[in-house]
Amino acid sequence: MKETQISNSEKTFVQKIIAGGHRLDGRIYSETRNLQIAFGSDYGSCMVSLGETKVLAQVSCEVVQPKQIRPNEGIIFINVDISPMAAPQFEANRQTDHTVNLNRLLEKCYKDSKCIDLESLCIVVEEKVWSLRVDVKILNHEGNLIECASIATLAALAHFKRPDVTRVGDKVIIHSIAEKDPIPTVLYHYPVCLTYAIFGSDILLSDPSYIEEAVCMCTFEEGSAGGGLLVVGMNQYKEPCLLDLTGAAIHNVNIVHKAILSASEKGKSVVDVLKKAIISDDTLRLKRVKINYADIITTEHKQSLIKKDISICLKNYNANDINPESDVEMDDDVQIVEPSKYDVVPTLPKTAELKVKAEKSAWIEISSEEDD
Amino acid sequence: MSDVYKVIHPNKYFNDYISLNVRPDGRKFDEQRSIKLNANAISNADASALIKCGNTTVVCGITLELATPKAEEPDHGFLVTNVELLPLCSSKFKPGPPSDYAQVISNTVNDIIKNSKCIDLKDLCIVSDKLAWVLYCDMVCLDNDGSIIDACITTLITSLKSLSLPAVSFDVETEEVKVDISNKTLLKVTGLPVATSFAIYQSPESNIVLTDPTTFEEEMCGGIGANLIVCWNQGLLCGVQKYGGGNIPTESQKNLLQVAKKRSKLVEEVIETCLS
Amino acid sequence: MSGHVSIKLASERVNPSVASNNEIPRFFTPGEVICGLGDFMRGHGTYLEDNNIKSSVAGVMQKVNKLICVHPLKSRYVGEIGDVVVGRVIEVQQKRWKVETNSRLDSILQLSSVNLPGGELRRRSAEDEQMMRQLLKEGDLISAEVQSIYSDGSLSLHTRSLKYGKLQQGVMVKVFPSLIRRRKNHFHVFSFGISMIIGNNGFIWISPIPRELTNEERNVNSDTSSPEVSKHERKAIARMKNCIAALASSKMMLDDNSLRYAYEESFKYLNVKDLLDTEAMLDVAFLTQHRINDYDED
Amino acid sequence: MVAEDFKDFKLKPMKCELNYLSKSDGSAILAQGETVVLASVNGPLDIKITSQSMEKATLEVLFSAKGGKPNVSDRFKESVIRQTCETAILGCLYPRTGITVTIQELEDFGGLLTCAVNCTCLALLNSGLSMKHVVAAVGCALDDSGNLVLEPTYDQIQSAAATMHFVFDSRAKTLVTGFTTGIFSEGAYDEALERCRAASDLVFDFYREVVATYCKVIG
Amino acid sequence: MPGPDLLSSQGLRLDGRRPNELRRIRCKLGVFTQPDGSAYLEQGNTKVLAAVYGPHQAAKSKMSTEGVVVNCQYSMATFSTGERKNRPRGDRKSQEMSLHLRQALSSAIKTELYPRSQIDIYIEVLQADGAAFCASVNAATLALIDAGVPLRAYACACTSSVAWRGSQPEPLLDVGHVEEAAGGVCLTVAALPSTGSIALLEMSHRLHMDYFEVVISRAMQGCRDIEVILDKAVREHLAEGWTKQDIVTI
Repeated sequence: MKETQISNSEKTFVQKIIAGGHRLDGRIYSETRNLQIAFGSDYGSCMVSLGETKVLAQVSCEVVQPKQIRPNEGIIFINVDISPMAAPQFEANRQTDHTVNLNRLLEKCYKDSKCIDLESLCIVVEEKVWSLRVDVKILNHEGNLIECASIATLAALAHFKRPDVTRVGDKVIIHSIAEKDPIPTVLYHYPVCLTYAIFGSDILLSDPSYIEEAVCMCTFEEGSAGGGLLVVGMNQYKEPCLLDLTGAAIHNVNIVHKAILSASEKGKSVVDVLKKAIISDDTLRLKRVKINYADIITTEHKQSLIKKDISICLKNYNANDINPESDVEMDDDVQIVEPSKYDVVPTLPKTAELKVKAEKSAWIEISSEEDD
Repeated sequence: MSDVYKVIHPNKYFNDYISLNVRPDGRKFDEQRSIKLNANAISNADASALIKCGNTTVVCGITLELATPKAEEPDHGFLVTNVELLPLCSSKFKPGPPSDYAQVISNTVNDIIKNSKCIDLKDLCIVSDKLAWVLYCDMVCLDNDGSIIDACITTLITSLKSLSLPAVSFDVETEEVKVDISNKTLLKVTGLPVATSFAIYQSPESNIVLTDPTTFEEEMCGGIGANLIVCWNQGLLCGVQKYGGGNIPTESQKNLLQVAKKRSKLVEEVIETCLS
Repeated sequence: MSGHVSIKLASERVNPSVASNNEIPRFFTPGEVICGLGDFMRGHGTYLEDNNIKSSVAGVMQKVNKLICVHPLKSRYVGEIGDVVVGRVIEVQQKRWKVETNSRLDSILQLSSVNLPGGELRRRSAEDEQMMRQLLKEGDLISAEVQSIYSDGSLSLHTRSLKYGKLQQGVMVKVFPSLIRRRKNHFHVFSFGISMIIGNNGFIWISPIPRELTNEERNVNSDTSSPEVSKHERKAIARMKNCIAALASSKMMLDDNSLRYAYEESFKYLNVKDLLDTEAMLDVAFLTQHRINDYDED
Repeated sequence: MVAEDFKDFKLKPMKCELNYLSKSDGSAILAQGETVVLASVNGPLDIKITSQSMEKATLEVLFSAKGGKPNVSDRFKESVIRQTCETAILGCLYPRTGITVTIQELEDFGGLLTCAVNCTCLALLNSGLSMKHVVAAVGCALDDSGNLVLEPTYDQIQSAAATMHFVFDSRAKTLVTGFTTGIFSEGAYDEALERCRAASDLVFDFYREVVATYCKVIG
Repeated sequence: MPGPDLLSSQGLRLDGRRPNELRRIRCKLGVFTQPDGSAYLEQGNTKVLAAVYGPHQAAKSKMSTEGVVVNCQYSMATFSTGERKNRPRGDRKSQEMSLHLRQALSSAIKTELYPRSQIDIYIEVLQADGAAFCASVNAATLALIDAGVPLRAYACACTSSVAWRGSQPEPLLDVGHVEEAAGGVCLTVAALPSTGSIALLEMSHRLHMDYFEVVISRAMQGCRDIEVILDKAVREHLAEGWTKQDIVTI
């Protein structure tokens, strides 16, 4: 399905109310939507929702041979998948400009900014290193995918723990989580991508929704300045580490400074929320509380239903008890059966044929009439 | 004349036959096609077999290779099965990477072999964590006329049963591998899984089950994916699979299993005769 | 193989420019302010920003009364009504052909703007619609005139004159459209045995002079078989083609005069293929420029 | 039959939320015990001409595992769910359109495929597509000692001699889809089939209650 | 934070440039006859070819009634980097570069003039020695001018980084390959210098926000310098190719 274009009336309406200092959902310019982080039962699995935008991230690891240029560094691979689940206009298994852009932004934010201690992922130099794979799945696209996906990626990476290994001679033993406590990944800093929608020459909207994104990317009537999306990657030390601009050109450098200033505040608060979530998750896990995505479904939501104990009274059955008897039955069956109407004939050496016995083919005549 | 009828009104054409209690190729509903099985059809391969079930023709070749076992399972060898549906066997297949359909067939064949536990992967290991056999079992469909999974399983099992592994000596110190081709031992194959396909035709009155369907019959019954596949392994079931399609009438359920069981006995006999 | 091979270093490349007698004018580059808005009107190649007219292409400015335009050195063909163009049919559609004319959008030739066989005025029937492909099919070359320009900038062509229509035998040469000098007449017949259509869109068609056919011959040979082209004619066509290439590489304006001069000057080189040499090309262009200058002075 | 005592079986606790995703035409998140699946349905909508069918809607099913590279077993799951749903959806009402079902695994503690089938069915209900009947999937395992276990847990599956999964339709409770792993006797198969058929009633009841809650919210 | 010394004690960079010095830029317009416009550009040892086709009829699937469709393809020759590049185009990085090129050039091209049309811009990096993307933007601008495509202004791109002189930041202009590999911050700005607007911003590695100001202004200065160089080249090209045309000039 093609992406539905935004209607002209929506466009002008949104432009007008934004110029008037309001937003469609009642937020102020610098306000973000509600951020929620939920963790799954595995380490390195999390679902982040930013308003209605939902992203699932999962980190998995395996032992591989390192790249020749960097023999003592682990490998990190980020893969973003936008399936039709996110919104109907996306096609499955297709690399679109959108996917490529999102993927590259995350790679730049987490791979190129060197926030992960790759050297700690090395097991044996030039032979064995850990390769981390982050799978980011977009579940629902209600605008600002980048911010949501980046928080999900960071949360998954920070939450992830890899199995411990010990080296015995030239052998490497990978311990399961039950055997030895897994090891968390070392992160030097926590960068997050924050999106700003630029309207006109000096309005910056934090965390734009789907419609705001669409409106600001539209071409404006001639004369008035077009808008764009500015993505700022910012860590908790107020260091920008990624910048990306899509849409029309920025006319005023100040807007970039304004965005960076705002991002430095927001970046820190997001990282704080994230760290808190991880700590509380860790303490729960220490208390052997089972964490599961099933917890997302709560009775607080009006459209959810929870059934605890569903029991059914059924006949008990044990195969061993009945087997001998049923075997006998079956044997009886076999004996009753009339002799097989098929013949097995060895024709050539190493060849066998299964044929219908000649006298059994009375019906063939009927069908041959039909065929003619 | 009947050919034209078949093309223009395939549903009606088929229904006409079914209402007369006969199938377009003259078989009864529960009758199977004749089978021709030949072992060692391809001498290059380490083991091979060719089967013709009616028009469906599948050839299976096994090639042996040595490899290092996976770190997680150091004393397991590998059994790699792959079904190839080339464009030559049916107009429905296009050249290029395997289609979803071919992947599903491969997966089903692989599952049946795994479930039947007829090969113990530990038998394929030579030295733990160092050396193990890899059995590449490639099944190529030459002519696709229905019930392809049955044919695949039978060729595969026949090939496996005729496969013998050469003796291998492994020097732990030098890691040198010596293969002695003159000294071969037969691979241990326990059990003998035989798959039987059924197509379920939803006629206006009731659902009719057809044994060993042809491609045309499969199409009339909702595509190959909708087949019921029953797999017997020497008196025990090792797989009953059915994905969508017509519903099985509860009363014929039991009967179906018996038909499959009888057929499995016959096929077993065919395989034994072929290999003896 | 005993061919003539010439290998040159990149640094020894021949500079193809030919000094002309006029001075270098004032150039404008994109984003440059031309003048304040005043009461000027902005034309092609300019735009308005901050109450200034700015250039949007690199080239020279032209002022016609209050209209200010900037003409780039080269660009795609921008059609004007009445232009003669040579084009290639790329698609046969319902009641119209799509024609490639080096313009930024495909040009359109309506079924209603062609002369149907026989030439007499008659109603276009449904049969004619089905016959369209017999008239002109994909890949055919045609000469036509720009009839009108649609609002989106694509050109509507017509061939309702005997001089336009399908082209039969000959060679097409492509040059940048800005090198074509606008003339009253773009159909030329040269005394040395070739006829040319210098399309305003930069497509130049060179063909042998069509022999006058008697009516009977026309009926017999009607577009099924084409008359044979003599070797002499073929040579002349090839020479003219090389002359065009020579002038175009030196960025000289093309019209019947400059081409005739170039053709005549090119006889300095006896073999046609000698003209492929860069030095020879420059030489021909240079000599041609001289003759033009002489002519201008007269 | 010799051992004829009755016993209470427990189905895993089920939790469900409809309309979990705002952009899809229908969506559901379903937890059966610790196994959690999210499904979304989009359609019927316009699709490429090449994949259009004149007779019925083209059903496309995508299964996405939690992480790692896509592999053959994902294709297999897609094929199972597609075949199953095709029997349930009245596709002939929507010719020349496409219906896309996307399934995301969230947690797998056994019975992933049955949970996915049930979740898809709920998402289809939520999307408002016309259906012939609904379907319910139930799985059971045969443990080492020959006991049948309904809705086995992760550990039970690991140690089971065989597992069997069945999908039934809601009208006649006939078998729509079935698949098994491991080796088992004919008797065990028949018994498991009947057992699961009985248990499927509970799943259908759950569907009814979910839709009832949903209707209350919608008004 | 400071990596290896990018500045010598005399305040010179690894390749002997001053911090605010660009590498030598050499360029030529109209290098090919087939495309509507083409250009070759050298920035230090980074060598780039650009070709422009169009505006021509847009493919039906892409056609837009709002303006011209800008289609870019960025490709790096297999021999352009130290290690052989296996996929010259189509990998994620090249695809990203293609997207960025489009982003940088779309704001310069007067797209609204040509609805239903398409402009194809092909870039081939022959040798990559740092700032290949910037060289590509600059070359593409020249090729567009050669093709006579109306532009708002020159689109110029430049990179800047930062080195430390004691604790004082010293922004570096036009980052070379060695400096890029040293792992400092690298800010790429594509701007329309004559209007002062920024068409593209890109950044890798991290930098404290306090120093951002100086680095971006150095990059903007670089863009302005490049515009002067490009403008000179365009004027030379015009003078060379100028012959008497039908146009009355003033």
